[in-house]
Amino acid sequence: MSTLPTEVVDPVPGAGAPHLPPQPGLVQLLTPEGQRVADPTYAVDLSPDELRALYRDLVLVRRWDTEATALQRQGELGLWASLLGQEAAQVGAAHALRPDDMAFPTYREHGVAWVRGVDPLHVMSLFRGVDNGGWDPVETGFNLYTIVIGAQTLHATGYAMGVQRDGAESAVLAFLGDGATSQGEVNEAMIWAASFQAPVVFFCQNNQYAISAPIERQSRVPLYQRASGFGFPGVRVDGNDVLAVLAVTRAALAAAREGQGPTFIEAFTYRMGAHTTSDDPSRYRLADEMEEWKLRDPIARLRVYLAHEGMADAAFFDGVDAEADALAARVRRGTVQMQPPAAETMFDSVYAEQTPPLAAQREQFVAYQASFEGSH
Amino acid sequence: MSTLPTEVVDPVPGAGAPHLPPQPGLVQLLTPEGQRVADPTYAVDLSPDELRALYRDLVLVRRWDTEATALQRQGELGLWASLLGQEAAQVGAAHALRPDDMAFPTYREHGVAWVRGVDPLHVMSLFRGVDNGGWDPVETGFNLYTIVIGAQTLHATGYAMGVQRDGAESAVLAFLGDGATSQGEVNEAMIWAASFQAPVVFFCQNNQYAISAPIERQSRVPLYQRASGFGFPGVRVDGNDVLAVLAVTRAALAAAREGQGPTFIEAFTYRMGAHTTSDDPSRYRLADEMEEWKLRDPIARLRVYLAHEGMADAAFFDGVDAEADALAARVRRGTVQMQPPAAETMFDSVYAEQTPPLAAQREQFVAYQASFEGSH
Amino acid sequence: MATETLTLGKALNLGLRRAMEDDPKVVLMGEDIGRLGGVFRITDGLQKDFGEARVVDTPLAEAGILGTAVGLALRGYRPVCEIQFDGFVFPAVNQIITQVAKISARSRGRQRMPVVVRIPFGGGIGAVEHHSESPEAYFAHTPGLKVVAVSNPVDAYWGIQQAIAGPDPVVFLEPKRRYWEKAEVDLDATPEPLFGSRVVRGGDDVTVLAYGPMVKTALQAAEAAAGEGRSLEVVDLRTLAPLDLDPVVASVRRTGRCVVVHEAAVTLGMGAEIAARITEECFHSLEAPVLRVGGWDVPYPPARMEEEYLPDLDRVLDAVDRAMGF
Amino acid sequence: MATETLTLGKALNLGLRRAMEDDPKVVLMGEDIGRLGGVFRITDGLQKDFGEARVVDTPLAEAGILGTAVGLALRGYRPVCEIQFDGFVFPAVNQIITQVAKISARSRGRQRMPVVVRIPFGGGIGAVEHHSESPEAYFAHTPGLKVVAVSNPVDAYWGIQQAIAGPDPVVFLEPKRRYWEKAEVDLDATPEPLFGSRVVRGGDDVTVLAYGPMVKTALQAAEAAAGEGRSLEVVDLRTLAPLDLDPVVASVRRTGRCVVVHEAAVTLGMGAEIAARITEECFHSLEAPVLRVGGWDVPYPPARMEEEYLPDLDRVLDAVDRAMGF
Ligand SMILES: Cc1ncc(C[n+]2csc(CCOP(=O)(O)OP(=O)(O)O)c2C)c(N)n1
Ligand SMILES: Cc1ncc(C[n+]2csc(CCOP(=O)(O)OP(=O)(O)O)c2C)c(N)n1
Ligand SMILES: [Mg+2]
Ligand SMILES: [Mg+2]
Repeated sequence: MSTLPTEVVDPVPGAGAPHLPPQPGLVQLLTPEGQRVADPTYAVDLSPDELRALYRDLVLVRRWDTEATALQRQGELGLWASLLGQEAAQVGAAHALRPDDMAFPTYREHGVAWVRGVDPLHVMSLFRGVDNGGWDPVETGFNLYTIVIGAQTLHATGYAMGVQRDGAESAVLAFLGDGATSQGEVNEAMIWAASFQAPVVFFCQNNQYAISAPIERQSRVPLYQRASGFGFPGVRVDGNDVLAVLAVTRAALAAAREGQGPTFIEAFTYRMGAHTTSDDPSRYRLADEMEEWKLRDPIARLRVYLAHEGMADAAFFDGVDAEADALAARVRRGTVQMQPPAAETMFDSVYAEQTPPLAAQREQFVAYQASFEGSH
Repeated sequence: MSTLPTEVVDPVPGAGAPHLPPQPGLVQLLTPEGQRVADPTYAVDLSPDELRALYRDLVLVRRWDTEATALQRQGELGLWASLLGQEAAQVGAAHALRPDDMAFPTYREHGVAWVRGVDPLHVMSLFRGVDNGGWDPVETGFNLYTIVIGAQTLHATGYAMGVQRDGAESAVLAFLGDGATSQGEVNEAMIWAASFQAPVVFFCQNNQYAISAPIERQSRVPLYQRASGFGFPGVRVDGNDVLAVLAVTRAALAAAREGQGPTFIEAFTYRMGAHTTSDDPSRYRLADEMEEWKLRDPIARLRVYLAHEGMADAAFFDGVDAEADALAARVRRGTVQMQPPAAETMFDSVYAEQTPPLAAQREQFVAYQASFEGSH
Repeated sequence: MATETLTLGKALNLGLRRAMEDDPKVVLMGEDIGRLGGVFRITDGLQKDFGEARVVDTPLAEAGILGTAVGLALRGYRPVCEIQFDGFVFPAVNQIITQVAKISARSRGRQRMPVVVRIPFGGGIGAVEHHSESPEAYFAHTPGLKVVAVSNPVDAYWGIQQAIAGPDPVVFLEPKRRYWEKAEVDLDATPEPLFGSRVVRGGDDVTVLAYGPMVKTALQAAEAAAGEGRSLEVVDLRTLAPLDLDPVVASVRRTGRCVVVHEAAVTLGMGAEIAARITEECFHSLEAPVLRVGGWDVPYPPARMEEEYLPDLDRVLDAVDRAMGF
Repeated sequence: MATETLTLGKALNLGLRRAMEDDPKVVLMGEDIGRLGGVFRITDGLQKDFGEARVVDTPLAEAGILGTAVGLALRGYRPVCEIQFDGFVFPAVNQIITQVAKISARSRGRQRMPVVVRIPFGGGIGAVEHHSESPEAYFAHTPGLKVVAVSNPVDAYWGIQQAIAGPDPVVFLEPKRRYWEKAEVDLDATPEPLFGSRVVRGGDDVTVLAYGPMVKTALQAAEAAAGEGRSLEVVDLRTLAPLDLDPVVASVRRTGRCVVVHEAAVTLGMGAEIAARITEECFHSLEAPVLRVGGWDVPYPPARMEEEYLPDLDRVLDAVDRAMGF
């Protein structure tokens, strides 16, 4: 056994041992300490109202997430995929979308769902096992969650090809994880997007892990560089900096709308929780790493900035916290009450035009179920 | 319908309108006019014998190819995938291999097969429909042809991971076409190769077309750049220059053997014939283009060079031509005589350990066939 | 009345053209379908007339074709994907099985998937590996898909239009070795429903079921059997999911014997499902078990052995004999 | 004699360990199988003991796992691939169907494919979409593959070792909801052959066939039926390709009635093939058609509806009643 370099790989800057100073090439507009900094390429100019709105969304989605994790522990959800630590990446990206744009999430974009106006209970119903997400993708501009890793990136690209054909000035935002970048379909999506110059932006939350696999297993070079091989720009942004994420995503979506084709955004962030509630991250990562990332918290820095700049006072912060608690209470109340639809509905939307054999199966099912009525 | 840029794409340098002067970034050691030139990075120092051997192989595989096309027209083959125009890419790459290296071809690498010592009749048997290629992959270091586009690139990568595990100092050469670069599996192969630093070299013959699809449909940027997105080097070589191909491939294989991981080689060439004998290229490409590429013929330039340098005389060239005719005659003779094996053998190598139901099917088949004996 | 003599391939071409004229949302996608008109020329001339936005020459990746088709469908388009050969559908199987087939149910009907996947299928053309496969059972086993296999120019012409106009995903199987067979097609007729089987020859002794390329084979067998005084009823199944077995059940109740023919491997081929269902429905009428004539359970062999692999007239008659002898 | 009480999951873990000890060419590959030990911990501790070269945490792509496994096999290794959940095998289906299954035949036996594809399969664990699928029929329909579905710790322990030691590709299906069920395993016994079915409970009235997770359900049904004076013979099929129907035929010739149970969609599920074959073999002994109890022909529903989707004791008994009532 000579040269088996399975773990001896080039460090991805900032992945293995994250340090507080931002990486070169990392777009940042708000430091972990809450300082506004300038970037040569990207800028945002937000009103205090807009900044407070961002803060509010960050806090609310985190509170919802915490409640969901608790509900799972209490047996009210089958599973929960926490967004903890990725709030800024999601809220920032979602705020860059216009109403007519379309987002294609994975299974973790609760923060995007929130900003798009999806009722949290529709997300909860999926994780409770009641349905696969009950929101309206057209009304919200937010597609259903896709669990098969990467499949949605092709959907997003095809949808963007439809936007082109409609002559519309909309753009499409495709979410994916760092692990997903290894799927063939994701690479095909980038090839398609490049070939047709489709108005789609690939938004990759590099949260450093695909379950237990560290980013180094998927790529030896920073992920954002992948795009150049396909002939379009890639950019790495501090995923815990909501302002930078918003700026970078806005620019990319604008370019897409203007016919300049796709962009790949790597939002450099960290999954502070487990992969899902079924996971045990202590088996594959060190507590130290988490401690370092805690210092880069996406909410704390905005809070410091707002407070420091006098754009928000204690009353505001308390108000948001109260709102968050109310949201959590509503989520809890709604979740525990959710019941699955009548079982026979599983036959009803398999096809738009029901088939005779399936209609017959449905009848058989209903008759069979009825045979138990009163008996047990 | 606003911005539908399906054909309005950035020119891939040299693809749409090839011109004789080499492209910047294109490794070349022998110009189309037969002049030896130097490259800052790549060199070969070949003896006259070696140069003559290259020439001989180029001529022989072209002659075989011509004969095969003729045999197909005469109904002796079901199909033929011509290598016309790609002789230098294939012969050059194959000469870079050591006996213990392994090559994974597509369905067009007859030139590589030849250099690896595969009997041309074994290739013919596949296209005649007698078998799927009867050569021994282990003995020849040349895997069977793979028709599902791109599948072999993963096999090559896995094989290279086996080489690593064996502690062997061999390398693997994975052939693929320009069209294949769009397949998800091919991109996965590159991701794997990079992740494990596997000793595999991806040798892409960019012959400008995937059947009718011009290279611009697959990529807006030169293909060799794909590799950098995955974190390993890519290089573009004049695929019609057998010396440059040999030099570049040798260097890449050496790097792989030394544990430096994969390289992607784009051999910039042209498919002078149809995609296969079933194809009608007049539907999608202009005669002009072919005329330009004729001036870059891979054989003519080596012949000019050999003659000019006094390394070969008329007797040598005549000898090679005679050898080529003899080869063609042997190929023809062998091909027209080839018969398929007994039909019941189709049951025999589905499994290494035959299953009882399939053994029973075989018996049934044999009995059924026997029932006709004497009757028709 | 416009009646034309068309090959099956040309009937598909005209059907596609008409579907594109009828609905501007119809978009064709595939490898080499534009400038080349497809390797079988089924899309010949369509890119010239409808433009590159509606007849899309794609990059070389089947998952990409199907995955982007899903996205186009979500945007309100009706993508018609061509898979160049049966054996190359497998890279797209993930999108077909986990996405195309499930999205309607996943969204509880909010999102529909009017995607058609055209696949030239089956053997008999002397091709190299992967060009002669019969993958229908994979799709017919997948809830959420509809699967159609046409056998003649009339069904080809109407079927492709019906499949495209319908709201559900359809895997549309084209019997490639019959692309050049001709028939009269009334271009203004009222078509039969897409999802129905049809008795194509009446008979009393044995019911023979086939679809796609094997319908012709079954009819030839019936002709030959008639010469020997045996009367076969032949049913063209036409649709494999949903299966329309009503005419078959009626027939088998009468004949008491049934033979199913297909090129796909016999194990878990369509014949398995049909045998199970027919036996359940016709248990007391059956004089013999439903017998299956299919490809052997081996990978499709090299071209010069395919004649021994494929069901032919003789193998159908052999099964008929066995059914009669039970 | 070393007899241990093992869960099915632990039995697999020990079986893998033993296979790796026995043959240094055995390499495990998959997502999260190393440091994490797999999401079900089936490979727990193996990377620590055998190293990263033999227990490979792969990038996240199933085609990549299977495709590189083919290459490793060609180099003389015996790759054992873990697919994290049943619903994620589809990206690998192209490699499995067009390569793994065909390479032995393609090379006329020169190249063998000793590749094992481990798939935790089936529902009943309250999971989200794509985590409860039963894809066995896709593989059993594919010539060149062998398909095994274990139901208990003993078969798990031996079966995985036999599958790995064998020369052919095996899709090895693990009943994920039974991972935590326990049994005594004699670690030194001589195992039964891998490719054989087994009568696990004798009975006279109806033969009930099951495999994987449904064996337990069938046994529960038999127990319940016994309480009502009805005697069910239960056969654990164990192997789905090749199917070993000899014990089943013997049983059905005696009972005259047969019910097949699986979670997969009933249409073209294993039950279809079994019904067709059993009917052919036992035609004159059958008192009723072979009846199938399977998943409904719908995409696997959300977790809180799965109880109504999955065959259970009652549905098995219902089919038994119908078989008796014919
Ligand atoms: C095709 C497929 N394979 C495997 C899985 C199982 N799985 C679920 S999430 C996950 C890791 C995804 O990692 P990443 O893309 O980085 O996203 P993250 O979970 O970190 O947000 C895996 C392997 C899946 N859902 N789909
Ligand atoms: C998966 C798959 N899809 C489609 C095909 C049909 N097909 C055969 S060759 C070919 C074009 C390949 O182009 P390229 O990779 O450039 O290789 P070339 O033929 O030019 O050598 C296509 C589409 C195939 N063999 N496999
Ligand atoms: Mg991740
Ligand atoms: Mg090409």
